[in-house]
Amino acid sequence: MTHGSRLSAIVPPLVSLLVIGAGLELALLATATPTYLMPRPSVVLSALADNAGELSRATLQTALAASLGLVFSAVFGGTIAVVLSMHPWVRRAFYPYAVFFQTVPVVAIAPMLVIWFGYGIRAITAAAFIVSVFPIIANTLSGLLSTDPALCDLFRIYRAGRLATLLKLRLPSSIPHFLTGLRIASGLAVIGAIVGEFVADTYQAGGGIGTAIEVAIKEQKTDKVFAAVLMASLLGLGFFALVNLASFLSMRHWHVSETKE
Amino acid sequence: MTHGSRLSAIVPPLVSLLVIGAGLELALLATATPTYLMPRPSVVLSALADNAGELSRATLQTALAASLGLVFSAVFGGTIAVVLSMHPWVRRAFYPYAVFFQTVPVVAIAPMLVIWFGYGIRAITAAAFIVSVFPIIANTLSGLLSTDPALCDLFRIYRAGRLATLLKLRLPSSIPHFLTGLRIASGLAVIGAIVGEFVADTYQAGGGIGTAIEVAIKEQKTDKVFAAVLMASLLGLGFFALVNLASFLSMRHWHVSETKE
Amino acid sequence: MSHSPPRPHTPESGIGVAVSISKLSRHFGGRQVLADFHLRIDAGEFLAVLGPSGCGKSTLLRLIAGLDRPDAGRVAIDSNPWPIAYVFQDPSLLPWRTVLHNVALPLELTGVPKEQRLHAAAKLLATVGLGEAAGRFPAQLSGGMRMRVSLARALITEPRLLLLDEPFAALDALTRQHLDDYLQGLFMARRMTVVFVTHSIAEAVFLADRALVLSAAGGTILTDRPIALPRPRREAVQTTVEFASECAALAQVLAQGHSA
Amino acid sequence: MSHSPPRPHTPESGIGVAVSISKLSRHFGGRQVLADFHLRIDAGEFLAVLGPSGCGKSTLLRLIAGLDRPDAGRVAIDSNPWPIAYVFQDPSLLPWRTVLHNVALPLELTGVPKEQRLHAAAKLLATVGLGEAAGRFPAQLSGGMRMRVSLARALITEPRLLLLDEPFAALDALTRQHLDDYLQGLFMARRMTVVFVTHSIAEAVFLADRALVLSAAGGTILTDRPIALPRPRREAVQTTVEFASECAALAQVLAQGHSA
Amino acid sequence: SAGGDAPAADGRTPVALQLNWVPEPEFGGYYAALQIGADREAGLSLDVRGGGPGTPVEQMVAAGRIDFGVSSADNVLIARSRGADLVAIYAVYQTFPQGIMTHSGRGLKSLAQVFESGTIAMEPGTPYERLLRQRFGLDKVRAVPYTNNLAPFLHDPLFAQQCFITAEPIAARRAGADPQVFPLTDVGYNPYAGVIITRSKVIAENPELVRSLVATVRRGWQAYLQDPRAANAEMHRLNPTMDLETFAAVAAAQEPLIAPADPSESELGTMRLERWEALAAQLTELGIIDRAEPSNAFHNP
Ligand SMILES: Nc1ncnc2c1ncn2[C@@H]1O[C@H](COP(=O)(O)OP(=O)(O)OP(=O)(O)O)[C@@H](O)[C@H]1O
Ligand SMILES: Nc1ncnc2c1ncn2[C@@H]1O[C@H](COP(=O)(O)OP(=O)(O)OP(=O)(O)O)[C@@H](O)[C@H]1O
Ligand SMILES: [Mg+2]
Ligand SMILES: [Mg+2]
Repeated sequence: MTHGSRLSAIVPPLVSLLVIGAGLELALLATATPTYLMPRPSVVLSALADNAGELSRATLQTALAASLGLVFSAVFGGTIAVVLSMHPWVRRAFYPYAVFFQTVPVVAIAPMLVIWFGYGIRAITAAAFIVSVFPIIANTLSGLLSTDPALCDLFRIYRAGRLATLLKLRLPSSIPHFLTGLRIASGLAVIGAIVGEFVADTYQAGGGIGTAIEVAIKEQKTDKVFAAVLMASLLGLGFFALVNLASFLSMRHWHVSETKE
Repeated sequence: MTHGSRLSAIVPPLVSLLVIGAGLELALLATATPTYLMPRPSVVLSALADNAGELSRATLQTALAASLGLVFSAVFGGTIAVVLSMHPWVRRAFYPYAVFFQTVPVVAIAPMLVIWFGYGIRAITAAAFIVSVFPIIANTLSGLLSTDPALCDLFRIYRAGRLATLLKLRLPSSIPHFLTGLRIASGLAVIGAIVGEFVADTYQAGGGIGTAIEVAIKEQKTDKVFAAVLMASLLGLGFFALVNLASFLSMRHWHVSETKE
Repeated sequence: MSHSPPRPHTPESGIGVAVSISKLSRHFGGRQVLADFHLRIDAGEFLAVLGPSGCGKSTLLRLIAGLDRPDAGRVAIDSNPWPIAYVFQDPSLLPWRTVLHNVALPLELTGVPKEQRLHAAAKLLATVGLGEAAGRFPAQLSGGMRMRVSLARALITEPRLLLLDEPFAALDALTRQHLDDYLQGLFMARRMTVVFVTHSIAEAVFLADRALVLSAAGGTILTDRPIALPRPRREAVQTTVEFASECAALAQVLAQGHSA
Repeated sequence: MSHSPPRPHTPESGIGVAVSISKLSRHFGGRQVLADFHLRIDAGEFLAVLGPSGCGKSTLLRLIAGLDRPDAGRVAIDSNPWPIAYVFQDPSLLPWRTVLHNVALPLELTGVPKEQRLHAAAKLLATVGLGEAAGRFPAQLSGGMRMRVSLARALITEPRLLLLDEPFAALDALTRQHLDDYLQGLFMARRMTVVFVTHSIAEAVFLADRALVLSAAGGTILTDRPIALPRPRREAVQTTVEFASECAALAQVLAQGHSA
Repeated sequence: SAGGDAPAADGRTPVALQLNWVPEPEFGGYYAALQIGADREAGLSLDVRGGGPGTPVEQMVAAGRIDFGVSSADNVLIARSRGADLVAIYAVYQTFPQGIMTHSGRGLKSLAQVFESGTIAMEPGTPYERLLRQRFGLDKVRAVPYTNNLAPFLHDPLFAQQCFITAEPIAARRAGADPQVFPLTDVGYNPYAGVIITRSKVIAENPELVRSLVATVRRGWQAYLQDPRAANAEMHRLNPTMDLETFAAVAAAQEPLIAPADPSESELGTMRLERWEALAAQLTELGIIDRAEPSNAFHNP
């Protein structure tokens, strides 16, 4: 990132937002698409404004569970990847279970979630975790397995223990992969929290984005559904931007993907 | 993979399966956990046997949609990553929309899915695609952006066009990243197809795994829910194994992650 | 190692291009690597560049090749220099291609039919002593072998401007001498323009029409010395007094550049 | 470049370890790189290894270091060789660490306190002429600078067994001479065991107690020749007749090894 | 007609009906109609399409992707207020089949008491959830989503949940619980359910088709009410997850809900304006819709 980059970071997305938004608005107007099928951006925005209080409260609630889930994913996913990286046999024996976690629909294990974790934020966090952990595992693992063999040799020469090799070599060199995993996981944590809310939200005093979506679907308020989805996306984008910032800060000196821009 | 590796590829997962399966069985027996919460592995297996015909038909149906979705994800995700890799501005302008796609719950856009793609396999494939495309984009993009700058210089020296550089340099060097994305996407395509079936399956004479899960949940047949989830996992594992095979075949000569084992 | 006989020597019809560098500046962070650098390289000239480690030789080559942009000044190349070839200081091979396909890459990029380019690559590989390694992947080569693959790749296009960044540093004396001879033969046959970065004074004197010595700091040209020895220079020239005196002269400037 | 004075010279109390290699074989695919290889390196001996590119020098070093497993035979090292140090043919620096922290890495791995190890690293960096580059990242260095960082890193642990794979190939003659001198000083002070792969015959004769020439094929030892020149050898020794005749003898064997 | 249905070979008019769940007793009449050939006799070729939990039936019908689907009266009024042109033409359940199920061990006497302690699982956003929330408040209970799954109910004696009064209590009892059911009609919420919907355009352009379909469906339901066994067997074949015993039990349980609420009403499936008006008033009062013309929302062909 060079000087004056703040502007160039803001302008392109704004321009594309305006162009795509306006294009969509016109297209939907031209085809006279009814709001109950797909609301125009302007309608979604006014729904967003009308429900600003409710939706921002919902977003905060979902944000909490999603970010907790994401943190757990980062920590446990990273740890699991480290364990899996230790030996091909460990990988063959246990990697398949990670796939199991990835392919299980949250509704199928909803009772277990709520009975083990209780209704509310804990179960929702667990859902966010389950949905978002696999990309962290897969990416970190592939990073750990791609460590430059010459550098591994160096550490072997100095009889670096497993832990030292891990901390000072394998983990740093898998940072780019880990961050890509985190980028994917950040959106998945949001969707995981939303799906978790579908099955475990305590909504007596409002609820999260998931509940807001459910309610809006039941009330057939498509504009509000999209407004809630938009909030979810903004949340995902927020996480995404944080990961990009972490990526820039941790790799600006040494990794092509950050030094080239 | 060395000679005799076939055995060593099979033994560890089998051993871990037996150990974990037996452990789970005993633990659930010991705690007298009711089947409606979590059925014992033996109960799940017998449910699997009892419903073998129905579940295998359901699995085939889901497999078709999931694999189509996965192929679309690979093709379009790869293409989108290529487009995004072209310039930081393109990335800033359009990467956020990929995040939008990732964070939108399938139920929220169910009407659009069904109305645009029709009921059945097309809408389900679309759901599998939407859910699984982001990891491909994120990983391939990070691979494309990590191309060795020395090799880029080489191609610049020879005035290689954008296309040639893409085909002969950037894409090959991002294969490991793409495959990691595909590994993540393979499980997500399965879950995407399942969620797609929740909203768009045409249940005529049996549906996909998603419908089987929903129906079994409603009928309080937890053992069958888990049997169906198991089939989904096996499907995910099948895709996963295919990706691993592709990874081995394409990188066995030159990439550490495949040459080391 | 076989020396395939290059085309007959016709100096006036050389393929080389002239390069004029004027007021060139390049800095990294606070370090001024090149400042107000002037240099003219004639068409069909063989220029050797010497200088202490880190003085800016590679930077200069990258600027000439257009791989790096100067902060000020410019590099002008008379007429179309294409194809340029560049042997980087690191071999930079595509790890997923065999040696043969790595060497054939430049021809592949210019659309030469497969059979033809693989044939050319195989011939060049034999020339650099790697005929048997054609089917191996870069990871299966020794350091010196990789450098030779990189050299073969550079030579496959018959470049008009050839930039070489210590191409023989990783090679033993004999292999090096063979390749020096081969390069000289090629040069005499084609009269391309060559910029040759080396740390070996003897090699510079053996090969070049002119040798440049850069200073450690600021990329100043300490000396710009024509090497008047007649071509073809045979291995034996290295034992002559003229050769020794050229070497001594350059060594002296280098020593002085080091302390600068 | 400053030469920090090494500890006083006590040859009998050297820290070097003896290495015995017997019946060592290593092949890659169908290529037998080393076959039934025998070699004994005495404690505190400086062994130079010469040989054509691709003959198996790096492979031998890796086997001695235990980084590669032989197909047959063994490498026995008397007493605990630790710390070993190895300068790889490629610099192999950690890209996310500054030069200073790269050099300090071996001490970090052995638990030396931060201040102490950074101090030692800074001193060594100054010795290899990179005092000013301490805060840079590897990607910001020239090729020769990277090799010097790698050398500094190897020397920071006071190794008992020092394996060097063409450490000075990317350096200009003067820097090279300075480092040769420094290495000799270090060797005389510590009497570690050194295995030094080089392509420079002169460098081998200048530094080594004994020089080995390997053949192009099969890793046979063509000659195993003690270099009897007295230490300390000064730069001037290179102009003596004894030096020249040692060089000539090795050159001749090398030439013969090439055709083998 | 939507769905791209080609006329059947024997000249019958193809017509598709989109369900919102897989074959179950709540759809028994449609399968019975097929079995007795009621569609054939009416000149139709009926295609009954199973659905899933998220099937967007209202939107599909409104958008013209399909002409007929299964919904409920409250959804019709809501959809109409959002601009969708939906009209109900037949109502299977004359009495609203949903309620709140609790454990009878709690000794609760009324719906009001359900909302005084424990946990209540409902689908948030449904009209009756709104109604109960407005009537009783959710401040003393924990409100959680209903996910079709009985496990939390079985696990927690203080758990209450919404239910199809024909289905879940049977399953709960079979799982060893002793459920107690408060029908939502207790609080005066009684919209038509199992309602067949179409667009007014279809009615205007093809009144004969609508009439034939309603006749077919009515004959099917009559047959199913008389003897559900054959249709149950067929549905069990299609949906083996539900066993025959359950089919029979649910069919029996739903019978009184399907029978005309008003004895003066002779025919199955007929709807009355007062009921629609009452519903419209309720929904408007709840703030779910802001306007309604209930007379346009249904059509008895
Ligand atoms: N990308 C970069 N960022 C910062 N500094 C750089 C960069 N590239 C080169 N430098 C600095 O520029 C100077 C010249 O580097 P260059 O690679 O041109 O040296 P060189 O003469 O080729 O040395 P060597 O003989 O060791 O290869 C060095 O001090 C180096 O640290
Ligand atoms: N991993 C490997 N796989 C296959 N072949 C290999 C491998 N490593 C080395 N070789 C082969 O072994 C031979 C010896 O390699 P080595 O690196 O030891 O040579 P060297 O003497 O160090 O050469 P140089 O002076 O060029 O560095 C070469 O022919 C090389 O191709
Ligand atoms: Mg350089
Ligand atoms: Mg080597």
